[in-house]
Amino acid sequence: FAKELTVTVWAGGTGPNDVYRLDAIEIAAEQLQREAAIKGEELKIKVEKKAYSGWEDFKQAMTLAAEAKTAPNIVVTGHEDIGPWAQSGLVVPIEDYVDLDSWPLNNIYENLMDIASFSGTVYGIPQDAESRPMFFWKPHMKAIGYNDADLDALPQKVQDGSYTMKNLLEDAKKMQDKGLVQPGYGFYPRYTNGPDFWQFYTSFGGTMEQDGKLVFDKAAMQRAYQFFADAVKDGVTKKNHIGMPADQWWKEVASGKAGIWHGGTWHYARYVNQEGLKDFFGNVIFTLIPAGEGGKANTLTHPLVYLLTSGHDKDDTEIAAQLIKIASEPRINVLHAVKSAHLGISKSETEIELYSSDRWTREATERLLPYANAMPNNADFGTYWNIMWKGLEASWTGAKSVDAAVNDVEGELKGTLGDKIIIR
Amino acid sequence: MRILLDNFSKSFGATKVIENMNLEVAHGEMLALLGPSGCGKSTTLFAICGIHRPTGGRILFGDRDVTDLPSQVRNVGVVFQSYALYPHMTVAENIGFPLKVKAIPSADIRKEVDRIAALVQIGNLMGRRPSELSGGQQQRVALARALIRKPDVLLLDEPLANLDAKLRLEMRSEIRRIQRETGITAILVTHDQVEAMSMCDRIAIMKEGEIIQIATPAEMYNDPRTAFVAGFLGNPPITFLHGVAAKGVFSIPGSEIKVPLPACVDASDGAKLTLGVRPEHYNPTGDVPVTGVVNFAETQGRENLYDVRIAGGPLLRSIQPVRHDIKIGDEVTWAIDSRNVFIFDENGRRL
Amino acid sequence: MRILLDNFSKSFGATKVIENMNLEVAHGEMLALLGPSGCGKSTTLFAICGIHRPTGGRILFGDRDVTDLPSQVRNVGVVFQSYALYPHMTVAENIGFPLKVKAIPSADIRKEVDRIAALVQIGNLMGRRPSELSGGQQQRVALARALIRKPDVLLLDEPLANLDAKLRLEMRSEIRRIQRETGITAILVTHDQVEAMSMCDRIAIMKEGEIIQIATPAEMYNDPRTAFVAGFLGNPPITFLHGVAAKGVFSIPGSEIKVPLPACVDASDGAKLTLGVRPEHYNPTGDVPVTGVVNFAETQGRENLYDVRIAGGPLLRSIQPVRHDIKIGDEVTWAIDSRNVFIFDENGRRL
Amino acid sequence: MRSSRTLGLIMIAPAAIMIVLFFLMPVVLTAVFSFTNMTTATGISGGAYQIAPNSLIALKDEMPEVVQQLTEPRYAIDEEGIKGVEGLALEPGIARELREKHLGEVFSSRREAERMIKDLTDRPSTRDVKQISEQFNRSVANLRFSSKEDLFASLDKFGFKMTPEEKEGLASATYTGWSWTTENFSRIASSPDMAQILFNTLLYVALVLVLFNTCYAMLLAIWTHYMPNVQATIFRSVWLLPRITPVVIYVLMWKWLAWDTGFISTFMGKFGYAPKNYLLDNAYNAWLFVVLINGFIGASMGMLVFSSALKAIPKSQFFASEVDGASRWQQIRYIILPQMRWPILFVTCYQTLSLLASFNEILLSTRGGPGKATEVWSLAAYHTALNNYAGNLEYGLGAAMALVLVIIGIILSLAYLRVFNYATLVARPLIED
Amino acid sequence: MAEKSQPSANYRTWPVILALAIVSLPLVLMYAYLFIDTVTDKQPAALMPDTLTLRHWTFLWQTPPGRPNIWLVTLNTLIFTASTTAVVLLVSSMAGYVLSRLNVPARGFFLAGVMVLHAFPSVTLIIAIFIVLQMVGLYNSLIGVILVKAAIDLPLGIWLMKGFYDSVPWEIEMAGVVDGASRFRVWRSLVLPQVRPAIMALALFSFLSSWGEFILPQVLAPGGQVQVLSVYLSGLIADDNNFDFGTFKAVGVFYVIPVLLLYGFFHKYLMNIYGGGSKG
Ligand SMILES: Nc1ncnc2c1ncn2[C@@H]1O[C@H](COP(=O)(O)OP(=O)(O)OP(=O)(O)O)[C@@H](O)[C@H]1O
Ligand SMILES: Nc1ncnc2c1ncn2[C@@H]1O[C@H](COP(=O)(O)OP(=O)(O)OP(=O)(O)O)[C@@H](O)[C@H]1O
Ligand SMILES: [Mg+2]
Ligand SMILES: [Mg+2]
Repeated sequence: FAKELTVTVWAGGTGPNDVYRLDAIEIAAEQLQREAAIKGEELKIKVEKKAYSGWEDFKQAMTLAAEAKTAPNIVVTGHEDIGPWAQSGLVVPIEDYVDLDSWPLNNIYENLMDIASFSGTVYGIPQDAESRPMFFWKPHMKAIGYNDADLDALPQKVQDGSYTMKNLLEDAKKMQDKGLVQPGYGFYPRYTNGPDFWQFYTSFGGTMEQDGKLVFDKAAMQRAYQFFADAVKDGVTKKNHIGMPADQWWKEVASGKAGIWHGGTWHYARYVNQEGLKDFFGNVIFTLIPAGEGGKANTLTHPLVYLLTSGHDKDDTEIAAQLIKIASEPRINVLHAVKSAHLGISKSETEIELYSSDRWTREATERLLPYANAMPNNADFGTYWNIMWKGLEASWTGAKSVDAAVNDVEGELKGTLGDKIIIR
Repeated sequence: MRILLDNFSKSFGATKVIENMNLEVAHGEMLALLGPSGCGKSTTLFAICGIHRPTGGRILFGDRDVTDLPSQVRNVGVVFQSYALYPHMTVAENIGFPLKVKAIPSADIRKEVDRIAALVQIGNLMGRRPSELSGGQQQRVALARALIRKPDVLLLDEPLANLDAKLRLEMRSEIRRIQRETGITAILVTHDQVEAMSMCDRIAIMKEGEIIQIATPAEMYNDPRTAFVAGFLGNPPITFLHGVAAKGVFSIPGSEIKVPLPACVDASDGAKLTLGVRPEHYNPTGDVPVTGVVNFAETQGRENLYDVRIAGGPLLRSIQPVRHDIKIGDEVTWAIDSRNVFIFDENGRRL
Repeated sequence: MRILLDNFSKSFGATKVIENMNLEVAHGEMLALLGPSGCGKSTTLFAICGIHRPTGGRILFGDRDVTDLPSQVRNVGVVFQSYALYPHMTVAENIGFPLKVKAIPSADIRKEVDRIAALVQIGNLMGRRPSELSGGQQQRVALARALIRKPDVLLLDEPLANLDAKLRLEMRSEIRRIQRETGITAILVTHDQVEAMSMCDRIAIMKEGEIIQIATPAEMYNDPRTAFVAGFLGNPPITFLHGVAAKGVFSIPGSEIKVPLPACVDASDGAKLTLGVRPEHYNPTGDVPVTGVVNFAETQGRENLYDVRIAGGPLLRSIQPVRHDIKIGDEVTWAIDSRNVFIFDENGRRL
Repeated sequence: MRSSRTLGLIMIAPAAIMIVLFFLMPVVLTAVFSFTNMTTATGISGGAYQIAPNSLIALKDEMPEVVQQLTEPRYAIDEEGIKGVEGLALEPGIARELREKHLGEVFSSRREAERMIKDLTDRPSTRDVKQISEQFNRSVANLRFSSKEDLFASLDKFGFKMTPEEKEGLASATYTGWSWTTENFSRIASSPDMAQILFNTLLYVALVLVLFNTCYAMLLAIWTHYMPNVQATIFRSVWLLPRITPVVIYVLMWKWLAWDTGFISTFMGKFGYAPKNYLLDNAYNAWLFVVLINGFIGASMGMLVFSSALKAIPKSQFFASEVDGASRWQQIRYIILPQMRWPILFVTCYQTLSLLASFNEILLSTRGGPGKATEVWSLAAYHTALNNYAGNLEYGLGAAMALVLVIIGIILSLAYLRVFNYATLVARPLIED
Repeated sequence: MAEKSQPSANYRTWPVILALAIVSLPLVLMYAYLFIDTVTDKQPAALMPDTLTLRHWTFLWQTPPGRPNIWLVTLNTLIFTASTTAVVLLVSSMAGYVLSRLNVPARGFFLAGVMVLHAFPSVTLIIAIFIVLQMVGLYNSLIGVILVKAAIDLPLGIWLMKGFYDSVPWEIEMAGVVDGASRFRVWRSLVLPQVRPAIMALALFSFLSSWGEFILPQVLAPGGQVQVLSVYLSGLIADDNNFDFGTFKAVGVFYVIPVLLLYGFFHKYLMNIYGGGSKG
């Protein structure tokens, strides 16, 4: 018995800090070959890796390749893709190939496993976890009157709902008025489309899905849009913020040019490694996304998942599944978690010293993960998302009034999704 | 190889260019096709060489019907009006091309090209491109290319139109010599009557797709069948006087000109006639004196040309050896040579 | 308006085309510029009308130095060799263009255009585009356009090269008449000596950027200064015999030809000479009989042309009224008219 | 039949094949797609029938029990299943133990059934566990059937009593593939965004075409025409640079010029202006740059065509007009421009169509932003069908949008063919062989 | 085409040169800095560079992790471009000839069709093109992209070639036929050499357009093995983790140099783009 095969792995949104997404599969292949050798089988696995730095191109390539039956064996993508891809049969359930009761899969956080499922079937294995905090530049906060104790208490205040979005805008304005930051730099949000913006919808009381059906909460969305429109109106956020060059954004938030911003747990790695913010904890404080009117503090986790694609030989897919399983072992997964400042996927992982000795991963896990939401795995969520973003962009840039934007979104949702979405 | 056009017709779409033309060119003969622009000369040649299909009738080479054969197999040499040399090939390649497409070994081609190039005296130009040749040299390359495949039929479409006087004269004799030596049947299309007359055995004069007259050059000049032919041949051109017949005499009302009609001409009194007088037949030595005023004079080197306006308006042209005694405005009395005038009826038919 | 070229030179980059040319054309005169292709005729015209700047010397119109004035203000009418009609304009617009750019009211333009068009007899074509005209008509449009601005100077660059014999004759007299009537100073460039001789007051013959001789047409024909001039004028061309002088007699070694040299010719014994004999001076009526074999004969309508190869190789050409008694291969004894031969020295200078 | 005809057919065949493959078939397919609701979730190649809880939500009210049964996994250890296990040629002990200890047990999820199997004495491998559990599956939950017939057959096999109508209802509810619809067009017709995008497209095409592709290109051609050779070559080359530079770099250079950290910002910074993203500062700026970026490329094509057409005007006409007294402006007005009719028409036609279909430069520079200010039709089609952040590729809608462009293009080019006086373009062959 | 127009010396040219120089300034600036920035470092808010460096060029000898080797990509690009050009030349020079000269059925229809084809925004038909490619098994292969790119360039190519063939004198072909050559032979040995300028112009056009092509390879051949420079560069730019304008520009310069060289050698042919044109 001898088998030789090439396993292809593609990952979206993957930069130099995230190489272990792909490398983990390579490590797993090494391990699996050894296991096979012991069983007296000759197994040779070649792993071909491809990292896409962005998402659009990755999803385009993956979708078309899968349609052409030339998809990679394994893809690493956002969990929200499970819905549509499962429905169109581009991916196959991983539960058909692995024993979910065995270690390490049985050690993965239950809610993460849920996020990797669609319609009751487990399609993928979580590759990482993260969450998306609000960041505050400590020196500026101090300059507008917070003392150290206040700052230490801030995460709790946010969690309690006593520090809200409204306070946030006020603080941003104060920083600007005091000349600590330039106009438009008080609140410095993400500069492109991203899952982050659903957090604001949630903050203002929105719900994304209920009983398997998408939900559009008009009032909550209106408030969320209004928040950004107000930020622009107050001058604490730039009207033309969306689409700015990435490098500039990173440089600015890591150097105190911006007062308050939101990002992801993995930003830590870039701030510290590439952008040279050596004393992170001395300069930055992070919290949940504060509550807005009608909602509560929250954060969003957007785990990436390993998925198996269809169109391959069953045996090959099984080996690919094995590789995913091995790659999910805490010792291997922790490499990614710590290097890229993501969060672990299993309880045991937090006990590995590499992880537990890292202040960032530890604090972030404690402070954020319990309150993390996720986007629903729903085949139509992408449509909803695109429409929601379009409305946000329009009201942000002033192309439409907030009310008009919300109404247009409602109209388009009705037109596109019909009764697949509950509008209220 | 005899060429026979048998009831040949050609139209382009709705435009009828040639209708039921019959023409026979004898083996080894050189025929000139002469006629005004647009009369269908080139069309006839194109049909003979197979580029155009006749819309009616047959074309025979010898006894073989070639009407439906493609050009490639007709073995015709053509010198196009514009030479149509291949600009990207050297002279040698141009000349050798008809042999090359027959897949003849290149050594043989080279020998044959050298032979034919010597014949047209361009042996020293073999490596040049057409653009590096003077007009006369290009002309000879085209000729060599037409001759190298030993064509049965040689078609020349206004081959000398672009040359200056001296070169033209040289080429004229060159072509005639080669055609004679090789015994090819040839058709020459031209709009220059001197060329036609000097080079060809016979001349065919065309008008609007019809052949008006076929004859030897001298016959054509001296015995034109219609006023059109008479007017077409001759340089300077013939002058026409319009008048009436009266008792065997041609006269122009309002002028004193009276030219006796030759006996052979049978014209009823009062019939409208046209008298054609060639410039060389109106001069001091003629027999019917006519007085007029010189209204134009021009030196042409060895000869002078005069336009004489006679009383009553008509104009006579005279060409004479150079003389210096006549100026514009002088009144002259020269005479028409009445034996050499042509008489045409109202419709231009010669009487 | 007198035209004066004073030490005029023109080079294109490194190519010297004209060097130190001096030329004066008198007011109201029509001068022909004649010369082989590439000798610099067009270049001279282009400098006169201001399209090219001279690289040296001056150009004067009357007494005004125009050397550095742009074309637009020189008031020159030019008929370009290629007509240079504006293809997108009608005949009327073409003719009216020089007035239009002067912002003359369009009613006036129309009147003037009609007048000049009638003059060149194209009044019925005013609405056509150049592409819908025959060559002769285009030619006349170009002429009308050159004339309409009442130019001081008229420059004609090979204006008749593309016309057929009949049209050519008509246009020749037309141009001359207009030039005479309006008293314009004109320069005619041509490669056709009949045209030059018949139209112009004087002829200038050029060779490689230099003027070789300026004279009236008759003078030029009868008294050429060099062999080049003699060879250039005359159709059919003059024939040259190469021989030596011996005791006042021209003889060709190896042949029996002996032509007495005119008294005025001073040639030492043994000097190499060239004898020029025009075809009309070798015929049955001359005084120095020469026997030879006819090796080429051609009918040109009213005249026949013969090439006679004389013993020892040289060739004499003869043109005579039509006769039917001579065939190729016949031996003939015709005579050279020794009073009308030209004698040239080794360098082609006339003696 | 005749030689040139056969030869013609052979010689045109490659072009014809490529055109059929890569133009005609795609157009036909696009037309077909535009009448479907195809998206990533439905797939392109056709769907399957999958009994998943999600897909049955809609049917819940109609036939509650059936849905209940259908979506409830049922793993029953029965004789039939054990026979199946015996047929798998595994350790014989497995089937024996199953029969002895577990016959008659029913599990409500696969995972539970598999846990039981894993506890057998002859512990099977994961792979075998999966095989064994399959033998006992007595429900259709979460199964995928490639055809309706398969679906119905399984329903029958598992003993579901359903009327044909119910079956059909079930089939259409569980179908995962695309279906026919005209909704794409009504969406295009009714969406205010689409109207905006259409307006953007027209504005974009008109601005670039008029300002650069024709007017400025003509200006360039004429200017360089009147220059000495060396200078003319230099300027022509400079203006050709945008075209010969690969678009990715070309746009990168504009970004370098216009970004916050770019040249303009730095330069203006010297005069005390705060750096900003000039490219995306506001819609007007974005438009300015989009027009400039495309215009600078577009100008070169016009320049080439006009310059070579200008070169083809015989020199003598310039001479003649100068002699006739025309000033330079009069020369341009009366001699050059009237004779440029055909080139201008050609460039206009060719470039309108090119511009309608082009979006590379916009995609790489503004991505249609800020907001959707510079989104043009073809870019929107691309975003819709192929390239968006959420990965939700709406092939059907995208195809409908592409089809709209195709139709506009066809109408325009037919109009242009009329203007070109099409008949004069196909001359009869002069060799009649 | 005896004389081609060339302005006479009758007008002053410097005002025009000055005006054009001013308008051209942004372009000159952009390209100048494109080169300067690749070999220098400068302070963030400075216009003038202060140090020379080669560090932006390290991509030539160091393959960054997760990216294909630049030389491999360059080779791919070369193959892609050269093949596309070859296909375009071959196919459109044949089809153009047929449309201009040969007597085939539905010739006019085909010609009109080609014009209309240009109206098809092929990039937006890309999904369908993808299906077709998948059907013929050429998805994610260089050959597939080559064929599609060539097909897209065909309408222009055919029109251009047709225009040029139209201007070849019929006499040359007639002479060839009379000399006994077949029509194919006539095309190959007599007509093709006459349209060499057109072929050069088309080749250059096609080469330039393929060299810069971005969307097609990006969508139709996303695999790492067939990546081309445009995709490589845009991937580099999109990667916000390694943002370095200097390196982008260096890759850009590396990318643009071949076309500049090519242009330098052949630019005079581009001026022939309107050789025969569609009509006077
Ligand atoms: N392809 C064509 N389609 C329609 N009419 C044509 C075509 N070719 C020639 N003709 C017409 O046929 C007539 C004869 O043309 P042809 O070329 O034979 O004239 P030609 O006697 O050679 O004249 P020229 O002396 O000007 O060369 C002309 O009136 C011409 O307009
Ligand atoms: N722009 C130029 N650059 C270089 N040489 C030139 C240029 N124009 C003309 N020449 C050369 O100058 C010489 C004279 O040219 P020109 O056109 O004046 O001749 P031409 O006497 O008019 O001849 P033709 O009778 O052929 O018209 C020729 O040898 C020609 O090659
Ligand atoms: Mg003809
Ligand atoms: Mg000249």
